[in-house]
Amino acid sequence: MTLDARLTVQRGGLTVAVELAVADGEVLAVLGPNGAGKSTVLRVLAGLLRPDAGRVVVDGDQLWDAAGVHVPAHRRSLGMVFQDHLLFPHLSATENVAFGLRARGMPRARARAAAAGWLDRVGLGDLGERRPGQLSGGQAQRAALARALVGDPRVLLLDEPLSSLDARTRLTVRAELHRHLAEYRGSAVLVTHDPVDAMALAGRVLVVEDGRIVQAGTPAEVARRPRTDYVARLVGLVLLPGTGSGTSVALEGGGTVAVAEEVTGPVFAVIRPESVALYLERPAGSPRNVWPLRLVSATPHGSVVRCDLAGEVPLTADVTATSFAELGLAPGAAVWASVKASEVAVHTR
Amino acid sequence: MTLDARLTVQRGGLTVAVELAVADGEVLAVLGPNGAGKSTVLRVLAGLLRPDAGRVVVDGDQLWDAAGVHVPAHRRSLGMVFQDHLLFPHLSATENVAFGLRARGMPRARARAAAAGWLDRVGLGDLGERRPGQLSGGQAQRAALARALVGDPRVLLLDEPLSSLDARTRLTVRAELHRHLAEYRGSAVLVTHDPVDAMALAGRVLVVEDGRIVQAGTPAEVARRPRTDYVARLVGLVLLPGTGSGTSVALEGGGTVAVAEEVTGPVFAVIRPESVALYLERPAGSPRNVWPLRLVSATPHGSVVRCDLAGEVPLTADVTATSFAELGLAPGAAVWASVKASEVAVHTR
Amino acid sequence: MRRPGDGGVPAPLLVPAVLAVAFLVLPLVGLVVRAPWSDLGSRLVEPAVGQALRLSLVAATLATLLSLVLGVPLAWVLARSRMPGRSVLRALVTVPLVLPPVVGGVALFLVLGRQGIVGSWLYETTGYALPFTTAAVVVAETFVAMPFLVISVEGALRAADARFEDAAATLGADRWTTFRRVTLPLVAPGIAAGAVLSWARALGEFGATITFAGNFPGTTQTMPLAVYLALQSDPEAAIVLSLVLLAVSLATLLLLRDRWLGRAVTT
Amino acid sequence: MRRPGDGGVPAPLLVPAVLAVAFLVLPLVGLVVRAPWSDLGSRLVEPAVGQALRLSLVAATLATLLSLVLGVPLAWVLARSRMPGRSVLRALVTVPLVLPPVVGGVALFLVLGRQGIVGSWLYETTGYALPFTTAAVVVAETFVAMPFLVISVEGALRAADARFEDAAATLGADRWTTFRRVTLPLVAPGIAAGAVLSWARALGEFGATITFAGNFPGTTQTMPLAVYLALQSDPEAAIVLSLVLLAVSLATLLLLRDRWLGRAVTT
Amino acid sequence: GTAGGTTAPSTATADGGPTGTVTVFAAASLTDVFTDLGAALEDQQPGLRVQFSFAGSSALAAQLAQGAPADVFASADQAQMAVVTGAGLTEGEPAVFARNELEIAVPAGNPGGVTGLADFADPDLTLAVCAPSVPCGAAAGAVFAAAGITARPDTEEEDVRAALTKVQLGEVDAALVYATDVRAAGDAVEGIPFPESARKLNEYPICTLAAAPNPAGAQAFVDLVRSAAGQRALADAGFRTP
Ligand SMILES: Nc1ncnc2c1ncn2[C@@H]1O[C@H](COP(=O)(O)OP(=O)(O)OP(=O)(O)O)[C@@H](O)[C@H]1O
Ligand SMILES: Nc1ncnc2c1ncn2[C@@H]1O[C@H](COP(=O)(O)OP(=O)(O)OP(=O)(O)O)[C@@H](O)[C@H]1O
Ligand SMILES: [Mg+2]
Ligand SMILES: [Mg+2]
Repeated sequence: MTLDARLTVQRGGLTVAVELAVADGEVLAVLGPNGAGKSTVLRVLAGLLRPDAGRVVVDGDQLWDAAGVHVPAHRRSLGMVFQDHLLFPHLSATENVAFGLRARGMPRARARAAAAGWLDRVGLGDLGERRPGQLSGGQAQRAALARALVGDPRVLLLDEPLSSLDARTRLTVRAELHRHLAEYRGSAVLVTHDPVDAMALAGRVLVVEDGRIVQAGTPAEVARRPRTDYVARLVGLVLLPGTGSGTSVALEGGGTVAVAEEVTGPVFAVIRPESVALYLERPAGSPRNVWPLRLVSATPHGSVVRCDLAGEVPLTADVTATSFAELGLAPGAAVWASVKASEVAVHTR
Repeated sequence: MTLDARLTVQRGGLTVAVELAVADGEVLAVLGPNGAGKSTVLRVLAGLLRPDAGRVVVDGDQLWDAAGVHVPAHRRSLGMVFQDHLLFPHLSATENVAFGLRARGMPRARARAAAAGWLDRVGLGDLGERRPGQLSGGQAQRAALARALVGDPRVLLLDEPLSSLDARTRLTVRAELHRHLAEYRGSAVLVTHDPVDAMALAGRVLVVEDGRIVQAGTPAEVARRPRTDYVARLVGLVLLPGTGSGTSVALEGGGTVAVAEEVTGPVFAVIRPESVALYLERPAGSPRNVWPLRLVSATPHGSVVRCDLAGEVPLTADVTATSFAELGLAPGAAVWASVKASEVAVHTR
Repeated sequence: MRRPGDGGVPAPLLVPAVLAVAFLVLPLVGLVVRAPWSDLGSRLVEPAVGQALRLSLVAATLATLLSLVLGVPLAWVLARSRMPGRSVLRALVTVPLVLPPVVGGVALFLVLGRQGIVGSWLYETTGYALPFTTAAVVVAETFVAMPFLVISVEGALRAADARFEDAAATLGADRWTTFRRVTLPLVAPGIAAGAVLSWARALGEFGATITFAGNFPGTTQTMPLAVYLALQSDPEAAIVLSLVLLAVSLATLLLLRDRWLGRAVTT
Repeated sequence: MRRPGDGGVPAPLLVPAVLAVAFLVLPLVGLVVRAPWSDLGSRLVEPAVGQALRLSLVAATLATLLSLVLGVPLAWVLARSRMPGRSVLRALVTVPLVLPPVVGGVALFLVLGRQGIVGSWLYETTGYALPFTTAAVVVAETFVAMPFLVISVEGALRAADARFEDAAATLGADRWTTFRRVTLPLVAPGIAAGAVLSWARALGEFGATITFAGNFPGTTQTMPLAVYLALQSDPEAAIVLSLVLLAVSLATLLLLRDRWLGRAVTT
Repeated sequence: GTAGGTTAPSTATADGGPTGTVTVFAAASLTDVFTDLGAALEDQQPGLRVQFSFAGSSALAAQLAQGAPADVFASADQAQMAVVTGAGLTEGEPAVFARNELEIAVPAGNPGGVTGLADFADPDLTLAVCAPSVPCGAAAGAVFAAAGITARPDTEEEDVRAALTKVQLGEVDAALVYATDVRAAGDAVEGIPFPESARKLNEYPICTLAAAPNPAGAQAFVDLVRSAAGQRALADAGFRTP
């Protein structure tokens, strides 16, 4: 079943104007900074918020249009995870999950059995009788996810469904969700801040910033050619917009980057943090890109340390824990960063 | 100011029994799976939940003990971020942040100015007049963080304060929090599911599972020598408990692992996912550890693909996206995994 | 969850609360002290008293049920729908509270009496006249008591978090299902409060009942009517009767509320 | 936020709601239709009517304020504290609702009369006697109206999310500050509802007032008392007076509630 | 202080007339007549103000027992006056100043076709009488007993007015009320006198009170009520005068 929407809606000063299409069985991840309008878009798709203009079509059925068509939420066949769960406080976890089935007419016993099954799948098998107030944050979020998934709805709208899960549970629940979505025949929209979720679960990614779509494509495409700083950082790259001429790019923020190929016009220079080397003194060697920078923060990240650097060309460098220790760097320290021209990818803006 | 607590509390079938001490200016990260009792511990420290036994001492002041001492929450000088924010719905963001200052007697104008300053620091400078209902999830979480930090309390209790933030905001807010905590002279307890948060912010880590402490130490120690599967996965390692004899470890789950050094007795064999190589056919070569496994799921993770493998020895392998593509693996496929014995770390249980 | 520090009621709340209790309870104590207790036994066995008491309880309970059935939906419409003229409607519904009950009884005659707008039609087609029947007692009490229910349930609905209703809608629940399975349980304490108010008001109802239903022992004479008449001839007897009414309602409330509220949600 | 589908009130709610409105409003329409409108002008200029109306409004408003000051803290204690015997207290507080108002007036004499428990002491030390003064009107109305406030505010408090109070405590707010700055605003709609109920009940109060405060034009004669007297001689005039009372309270409610509720929280 | 300026000192003017305020507690059924008489007295005695508190006789009796600041009490029956006298609150002997007799009240046009007291035994008619515990009910009981009729009323009203209201609205076919009430009710009600009514007359006693703040004014009002002018006014209102 296809979800096809174009919507404009005013939200506290922000204009959210988004167009999206999700094919049968497809999962669309919506990424974007806080306050970009992601939840707003989901509310419109759910029919909980009327847009100012546009249309929402599912499977050819007009659900909303500016001419006055409005199919209310309860007739849209939805499964929705709200960012703040909104589990019914007076019902047990099982009753919460069974609610949608009961509302759609399933007999009580069958609904409870289905609910119990889903609670099991998200690892809450033995907490079915608990009220939401008696669940931990992560448990509540999983119950909310089970509640959204159980009814086999036409459209799934998941607003950060995994954000409160611990690392291990997140893996298993994500795998469970992956399995479910792989077989799922409706359209799914997943809002997340975790690029791993997006890559693992979604076939296509939409990046929303300030209410507008800034990039769309497969996760791999978006990761390879980020078009905004937000996306670049999300996938762990450094994005430097500038103007190419010959084998150098004059950056918008000042400074230049040497690149391997000839480029002209507006481009993005993309640098992988792994390719950035750090020195305490100015290195003498082949790399043509050498900048004096300042260490802002250093956070261990598995076996590497991610160093945020500020200066003429803001960079992020990943260095191994060992070499980081050898450099003896503290936040605020002055360092030299170098990147080989051949390690700088360039794509046109 | 020192926080020193030992507490036992019954919580819906789970017994939470935890002992912790946080020195002046120290930040203690509490990690653990969902439902482990992390929020419960914070509630007890805050004085919102009375334990069944134990004591809570701050700076030598008895705040709670079994003999009947109970200093109520409002006299404990706290700053607390709740997992579900609990911003006052009838107050604007600024008023929410100023609330604690006002309650402690600061004049209105000064309190509002201080609140505005903190809102600025978490990037909400222009949303001060909004009600919580008009903020996005991540904006609300930042307002809650500002509300907890503003008063310079003796004890900071932060329950997943960054979980709803987008990647970029998370960086800047984490840096802001880091800056604040570095200068902070009280005791801070930070509950988080993100090891990066823990590593970046905390000097010491406490891992809680099923209501009990399973590991404690500096982030580096914990990361190097995980003692439970949860911790190992958290830091991206595979942990295999077994019994050593000679240069081989008989695993508890079955199978053996060859190691480089001689070991005896109960040990953990620790394998880094990067050190696991995958083959479509049984490799003939030096690695002594070769197992036939099945691919459960594969998720891209930056430039590598993380493969979850099931079989006699459950492993996680990180392979480059290129080689993963060359292998042409799909979930469910049979693969061979090999690990060099010298890549297997061993530490005693 | 145990909530600490609960013993400690802050003085600015405790002092007025104690005053309020004194103000509301001391007069009752005065009545109890002054009552001619020696008469009590003989009075309680009077069949008329038993009749009046039974009728009062039955009629007040029926009136409360009727108020619930009609009033809760009305409260919902006032709190949730976007009908134009809602605020006028809300005020109109409150206004019967202000009506002197005797005038209320007259107003009921004008609609439901033998010559009333609806009543005359009923009388002509079926020969049934509502006034001076037990049903009339229920109607009069409902008329007086329902506004209390409507206003307090509406207040509860306004205070309730409407986002849960959104969540129910996304789960396929139409507004009626949402109302039954989400809204209603969430505002249960408010409904309980409203029902208690209505019941108590109905139980104490005097003016509209005596006007619209009259006063006939066994059919329409409720306790307040019996008390009023006793006041004319034997004020001490009236006090005893009042205390009987008080005691019975106290017992009922204690039994009922704890059971009801026990079931209500505690988030 | 606009909430869609709002026009659509489900039939199982709409039908009883319409019935409820008909039931509550039709009698008023009946009164309006039957009223001798030609008299209205001459009646309104009678100074006694103006006096009674003014007194009614002033006394009911004072009684509501007094009920708020005393009753909201009591409701808080009933809903939030862990005092033993709370449920008995709650029932005791409800019971004055059941008391026939005339008996309530007698009970007030027993406490506040010149020979009453408190009143005699007051009279002996200061020479002040409360009954038959305007203050007595306020006291009688408060006695009758306060339980409505207490019960409905308590319901609202029970329904409110107590976790916000936890949050306030972690921010250093003691229970009193928390009450003022968090609890109170959160239950504002419930308090508004309770205040409306009390005000309306006080405005319509008759039995306790005429007993405890007497019926002196200008000092203690409120509109319901004037209506009562009019009923003795000229029932049509009584209807006109009632309608005047209705119109004034309707106007007041329309003005007040919209302003008050406009300020209340919408989560 | 107490209400209505009743504590104002009562003095006598040079010509001996009373001044100040006189407070009269009177049965509600006397509202119109007494209001007129009060105005008349104020005209006669320029220094005097007459203030009324009208309510049910029993409520007034209860208020007097609680020390209500009154000068005169006019009751609608002997029983409530007896309560006040019994408590030692009166000054001197109460005097009966008016009587009232029962009459059958029917809605205009007499739709029930009521002709006399005997119709009160008809179960098909909707009938109202007063409750036995209130004066008019006691009178009705006496009258029925005298006539040998077993009444079958549908409602026993708490006072005459309540019964009369139902007649005015056409909701009962007949009610047994006082003649004065039929008179006051105007065109909507027709009265049917019946011979047995004389068997039981209701008596209205009046008395000054022992604690009267203004005894002189009190006496002046009582005198006026009992004067020829006062009795005429009462007769005009339908009362029988003693
Ligand atoms: N009820 C509302 N009234 C006014 N403005 C609102 C309301 N809800 C949200 N907003 C504003 O609209 C913008 C978009 O909000 P939205 O909740 O869609 O963001 P989001 O992309 O979901 O962010 P997050 O990642 O933080 O959840 C934000 O700037 C927010 O402050
Ligand atoms: N009010 C309650 N009554 C009963 N049990 C509760 C209550 N609150 C939490 N629990 C249970 O206590 C355990 C610990 O809960 P807690 O909220 O402390 O977990 P947590 O470690 O914070 O988890 P999460 O990471 O999901 O937030 C959980 O199993 C939970 O179900
Ligand atoms: Mg959001
Ligand atoms: Mg938690």
